[in-house]
Amino acid sequence: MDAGFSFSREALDPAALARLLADDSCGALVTFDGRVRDHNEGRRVLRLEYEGYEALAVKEGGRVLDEALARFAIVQARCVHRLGPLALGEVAVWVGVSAHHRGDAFAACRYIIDEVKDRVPIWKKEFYADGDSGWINCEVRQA
Amino acid sequence: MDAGFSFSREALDPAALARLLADDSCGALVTFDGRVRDHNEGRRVLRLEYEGYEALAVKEGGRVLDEALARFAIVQARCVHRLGPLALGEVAVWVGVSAHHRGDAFAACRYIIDEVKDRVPIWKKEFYADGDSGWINCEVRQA
Amino acid sequence: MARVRVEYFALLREHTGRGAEEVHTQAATARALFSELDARYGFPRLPSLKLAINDEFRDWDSPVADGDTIVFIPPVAGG
Amino acid sequence: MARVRVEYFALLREHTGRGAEEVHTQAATARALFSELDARYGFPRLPSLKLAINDEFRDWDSPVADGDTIVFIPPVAGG
Repeated sequence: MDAGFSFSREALDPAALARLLADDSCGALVTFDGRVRDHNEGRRVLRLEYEGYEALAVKEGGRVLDEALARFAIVQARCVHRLGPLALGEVAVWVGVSAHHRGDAFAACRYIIDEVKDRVPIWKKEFYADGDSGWINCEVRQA
Repeated sequence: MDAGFSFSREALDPAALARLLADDSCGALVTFDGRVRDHNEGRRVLRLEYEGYEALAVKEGGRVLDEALARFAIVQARCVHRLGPLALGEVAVWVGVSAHHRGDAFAACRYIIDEVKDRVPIWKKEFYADGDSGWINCEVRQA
Repeated sequence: MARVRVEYFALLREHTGRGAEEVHTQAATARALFSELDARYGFPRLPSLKLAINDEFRDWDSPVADGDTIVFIPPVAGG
Repeated sequence: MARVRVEYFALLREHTGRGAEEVHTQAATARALFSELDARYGFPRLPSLKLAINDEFRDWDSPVADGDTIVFIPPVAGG
């Protein structure tokens, strides 16, 4: 498993990922799992698919992690995002941060997931119970 | 495993604990592992021991979790603390919070660990490389 | 006349029915290239659209050169 | 005269050499009970000390009654 930001087409193993961040100097490990929810904006979700522009996403995800390492007093940070079809309850994205102290670990973990969601070219298509489907954030809202 | 706050005299299994919080309605799981560090205030730590006033600690820890459930829009929260001797790198305390959205999961997880450290009657004795040992926070500082 | 590779992701991939194509274009900028392709495909309206050239984010006034790989980036939704 | 159980944790346990003891006391309050025991043991100075009676936090002016369990709580350090 490479450090930094990476993609996986198979189920994530948060425990194995967390072990990669363990270090006897670190008192704090904060992790975030983003899971596939059974609903979104009132619609029942059955499954979803992630698609990534991998070449740019890995670069941009790596920049997010570098920024976190520069801004916060943390030791290691890692983010893995799933691609392809996912079932309800599966872990879609995992972020882990180790640090000497918990304040920086919490702040950096939050920073990373916020920036990844905002900047990294990954798209999510949800499939609903009513047979409809849609690419999230790509609908033009009616005024 | 009981919900809420509990103690363990054996190694914690964060993956198994996290599974207890999984729920298809929850998009976010934030966890905190507090680990035994190899240093504290410039001294090299070899191992440590935790002692708890269990009857009151379980009540007070449970109140912390209830407060988190009341203050934040979260679904489940759990905290387990080790007792007895621990080696470097072992997980001393684990907090996990599931929620529909990540903001509340992060805030609640941070709240729980901060309050547990501040209020729950648990004591830590560190054993140092120089042969000395001490109960943390119990030294009277010289002015 | 430049020969560029255009890659499509997510709903643009579904709309065009292809993941990538080679395009011969007179367009001097990415914006002009997008207009050309929009005239051909009638792209869906999006709340926002970003651009990458050769796997880096670029602005829409960037020049398009022979051999470039161009990606139009719909709003992202990781996590 | 009340008969109470006093429990000791962490450095108070080490200092007294016991985890608990039965104490016969004339003390009306927890504060007075602590002073009695401090006179016997010479407790170490602590940055702060809290009190529990019957497994609940109480203030130092709380009365001490026959059958109570009393715990003096040194500064905590979980996590």
